[in-house]
Amino acid sequence: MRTNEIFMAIKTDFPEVRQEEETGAVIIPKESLLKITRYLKNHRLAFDNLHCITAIDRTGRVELAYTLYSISEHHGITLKIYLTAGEENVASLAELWKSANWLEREVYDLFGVIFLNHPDLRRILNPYDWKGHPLRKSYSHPEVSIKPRL
Amino acid sequence: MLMMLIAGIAVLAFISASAMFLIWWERKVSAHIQSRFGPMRVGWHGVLQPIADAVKLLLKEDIRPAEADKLVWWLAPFFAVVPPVMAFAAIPFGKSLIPKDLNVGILYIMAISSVCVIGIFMAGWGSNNKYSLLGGMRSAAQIVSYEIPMILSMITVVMHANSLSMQKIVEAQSRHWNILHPNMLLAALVYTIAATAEVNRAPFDIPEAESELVAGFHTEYSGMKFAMFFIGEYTNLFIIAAISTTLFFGGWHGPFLPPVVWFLSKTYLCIFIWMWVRWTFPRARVDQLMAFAWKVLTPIAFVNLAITGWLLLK
Amino acid sequence: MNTSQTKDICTEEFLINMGPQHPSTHGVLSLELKLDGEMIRDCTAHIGYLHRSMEKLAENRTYTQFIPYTDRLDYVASMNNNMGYVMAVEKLLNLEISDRAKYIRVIAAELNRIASHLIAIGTFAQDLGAFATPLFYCFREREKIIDIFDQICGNRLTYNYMRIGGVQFDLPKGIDEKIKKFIKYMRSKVDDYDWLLTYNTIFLARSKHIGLLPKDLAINYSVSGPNLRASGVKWDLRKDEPYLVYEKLEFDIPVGENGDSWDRYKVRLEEIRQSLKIVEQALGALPEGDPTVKIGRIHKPSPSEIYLRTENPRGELGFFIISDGSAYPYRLKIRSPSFSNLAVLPELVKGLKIADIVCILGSLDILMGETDR
Amino acid sequence: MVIIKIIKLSKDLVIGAWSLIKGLVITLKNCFIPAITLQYPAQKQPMTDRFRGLVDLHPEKCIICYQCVKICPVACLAIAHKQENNKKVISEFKYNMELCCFCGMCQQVCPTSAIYMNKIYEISVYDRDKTHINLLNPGKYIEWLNTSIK
Repeated sequence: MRTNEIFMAIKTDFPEVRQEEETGAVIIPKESLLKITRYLKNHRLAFDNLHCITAIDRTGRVELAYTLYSISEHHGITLKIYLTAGEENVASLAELWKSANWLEREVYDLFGVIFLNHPDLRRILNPYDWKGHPLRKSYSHPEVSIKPRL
Repeated sequence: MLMMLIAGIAVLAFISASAMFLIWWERKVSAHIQSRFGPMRVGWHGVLQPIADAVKLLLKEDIRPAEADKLVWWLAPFFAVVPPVMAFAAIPFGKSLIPKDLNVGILYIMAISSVCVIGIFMAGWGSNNKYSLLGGMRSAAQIVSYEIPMILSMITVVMHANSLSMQKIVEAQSRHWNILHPNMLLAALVYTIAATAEVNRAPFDIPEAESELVAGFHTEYSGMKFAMFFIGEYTNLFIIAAISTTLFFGGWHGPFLPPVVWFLSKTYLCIFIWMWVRWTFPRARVDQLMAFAWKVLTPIAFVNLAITGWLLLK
Repeated sequence: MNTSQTKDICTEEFLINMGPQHPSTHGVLSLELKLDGEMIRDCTAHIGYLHRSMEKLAENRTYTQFIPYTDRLDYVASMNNNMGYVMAVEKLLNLEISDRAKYIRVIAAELNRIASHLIAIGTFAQDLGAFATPLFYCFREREKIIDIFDQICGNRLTYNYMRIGGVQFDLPKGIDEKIKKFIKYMRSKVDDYDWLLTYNTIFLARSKHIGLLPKDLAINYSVSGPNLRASGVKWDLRKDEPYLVYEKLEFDIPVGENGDSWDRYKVRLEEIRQSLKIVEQALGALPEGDPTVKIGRIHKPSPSEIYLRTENPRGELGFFIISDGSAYPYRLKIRSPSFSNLAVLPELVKGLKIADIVCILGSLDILMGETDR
Repeated sequence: MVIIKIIKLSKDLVIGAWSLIKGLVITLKNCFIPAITLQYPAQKQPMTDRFRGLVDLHPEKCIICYQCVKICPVACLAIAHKQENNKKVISEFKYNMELCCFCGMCQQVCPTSAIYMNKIYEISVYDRDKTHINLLNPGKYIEWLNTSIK
């Protein structure tokens, strides 16, 4: 099933869904994330595998790209959410897919996106008392990563 | 009196020499099994390696953990070394070459060698370290539960030789070795398995399981105290090999060579088998080990005891 | 500390730190175990000791300059990482590579898969207590593969052999005899492991029915690679989403029955045999041509996003690359298989003994360089 | 019923013992296979011709094109040149061995193969200043030379 057939299938049930031009990702509004993902998981599309969550720090907004795959149906899709600069929080998918637990902790650790009612939202890769979120474009600590002097 | 002194010094010299030799031999055997050379640098083929190790351990600083239980921690190595050395008193090296021919020889050896479990448990408790405590408790459970099959398999031999003294057991095998009787073979098998567990070696080395408990009960020991545990382990290994030769392989009986050579070669052959087993098998888990002792070894030992009794009374 | 009070016996759980420095945590991983005697009540994993923020580094390196960093991800199978990254960039640039380069990449990747599985099997047997003997046998076999790679690309561990659009060097003369000799030698050795380990009662007792990972739990945790196949899911990217020349090669996918530690070990052992078959076929069908490519030109891909995943020895390694037209990637996300495989550990371990957590960790074949990135 | 259990148990015991013996056969077989390890300081493994050791330079071949400095992922090379009667001459070519990740990119990108990686692999130093190597002076690797290439 190519991505746009899947998109059509989702479009019929959730009209507020858009499709990004060149990448074919499905852009969904933040509020209906839980509804759509539960639909995708239990529907005959059977997306049973949340493969990875990528956060991208664009200017003025943070994009979250959820890569979903279905092992039984051999197809995959990328869901995208645009979080405006002020409130970067989104519902957690930990009770749908257990892999989301650690993936969301990593996005929180490196980007600062808060995941609501996540089982234990702590930093995962950096020390627990680390200040700031390293992968943000605005984050640059020269004294931490010293440019090699010659 | 003088004779006693000389015999004592001779046995002590033999113990330290055999411990050194065993350490070197184990490293060479394990090396060649794993297609590598083993110690090669110190002396010809690393012969002086054990002496170099001993000197190193002598020079190593003796660190004591801060909140260790001082007396218990300090005493533990003695309890690990002294019993095996004392057990040498009743080992028959040759026709008259036995430090003290006790008429309760085998009982004495068994009683003494079960004391060293206290040493290991003291080491586990004394070093105030969770891993050592786990190691100590495991060893206590393991050694106690493997004593029963070991003793039962010894009783079958004692019933044949109808005497506890080691020399009489060996004389009873002058015509043909004990191992040739079928039920003796079974007793020998049970004995070897139980003996490996008794000495914390090979598939039963759970008290100092490297991959789980870091180094088990002797984690907190360094320098000479660690060397004591090391020597205690190898002397214990020699003891169980010596017992297995006297009980099952006809002690110092042998056609041409003098009895001592026969006895030592048989003992070192048994030790080779233990080393060979150690470097081949994975480690059993704690509960499987206990279940194996109580549910498999002990019943077999009892059945074997019954068969021997029936055979003798027939 | 909850204290279970039964009449006058007061047992207390104690916290043990299978800390970053522990002989069997396969790298710098810290497990906090809540123990009741030998029984594990609860286990939390602390990772991040080896976090070098590869993704932040990638944003200041050109596409070619990042290739040596991918060696340091899964430092035991760096050929596969190179291949994954380089194929992702080629998809970004939609660049076609010569057939010979494709075959060379398959040969290098499969040889590295064998080397990586050998380490997995050796350390798994070591964790179960077979002290060092299987480990040395596996390292002796792996040494032969390392010599082949040393001849092909000049380095023993961090190969940095693949380039965007091809490979650095062509295969040296006489390397295929060496590989053929290795394949024959390795086939006899794998049968040895069957005798030494696979059907050994103590090995079976220690690893059968330990760490049962049911099929749906594995998919739910997005576990991938041999761990997923051991749970009975027949899913291998080389077959289901073929890339390079895998669809031309004939090999089958070993699948386990009930997903316990023994099955994971058995699947890896079978995969070594399948990889040997692949290398043999690929070597036979090696076409002529020039696989090498120059690296002077700076690639400036047009702004776009791609996600590409390849079958690594440890699972599915994915690269999510976002380019903004400049020479540096705007964002490079590395989806590492060991990260999700490790997430399953606290769930598998409840109620088992300390000896079992070591066994499960060894069978999951975690690698901290890749988990922490 | 008990007899069946006993027979099953003894069958398992026999199979188990047989599998253990098979393991012992393997280790004994390996006992007689000659050892393959190298006695390191005495025997040294000869490096293959593509081996990537320390970075070395033929100063006369260098055309000062800065390609190697640009391609180096860890910026451990640095060149300074001056104009001398209408010809560019290298005045300084520094190599920071501590940062180098031995990736071999400089060797591959150099048009005149002036910069290349030699066969020295025993490169431990006692103080950090010795890791900054000036590639122009010919006697830079003398003390390491006789150790590695045996």
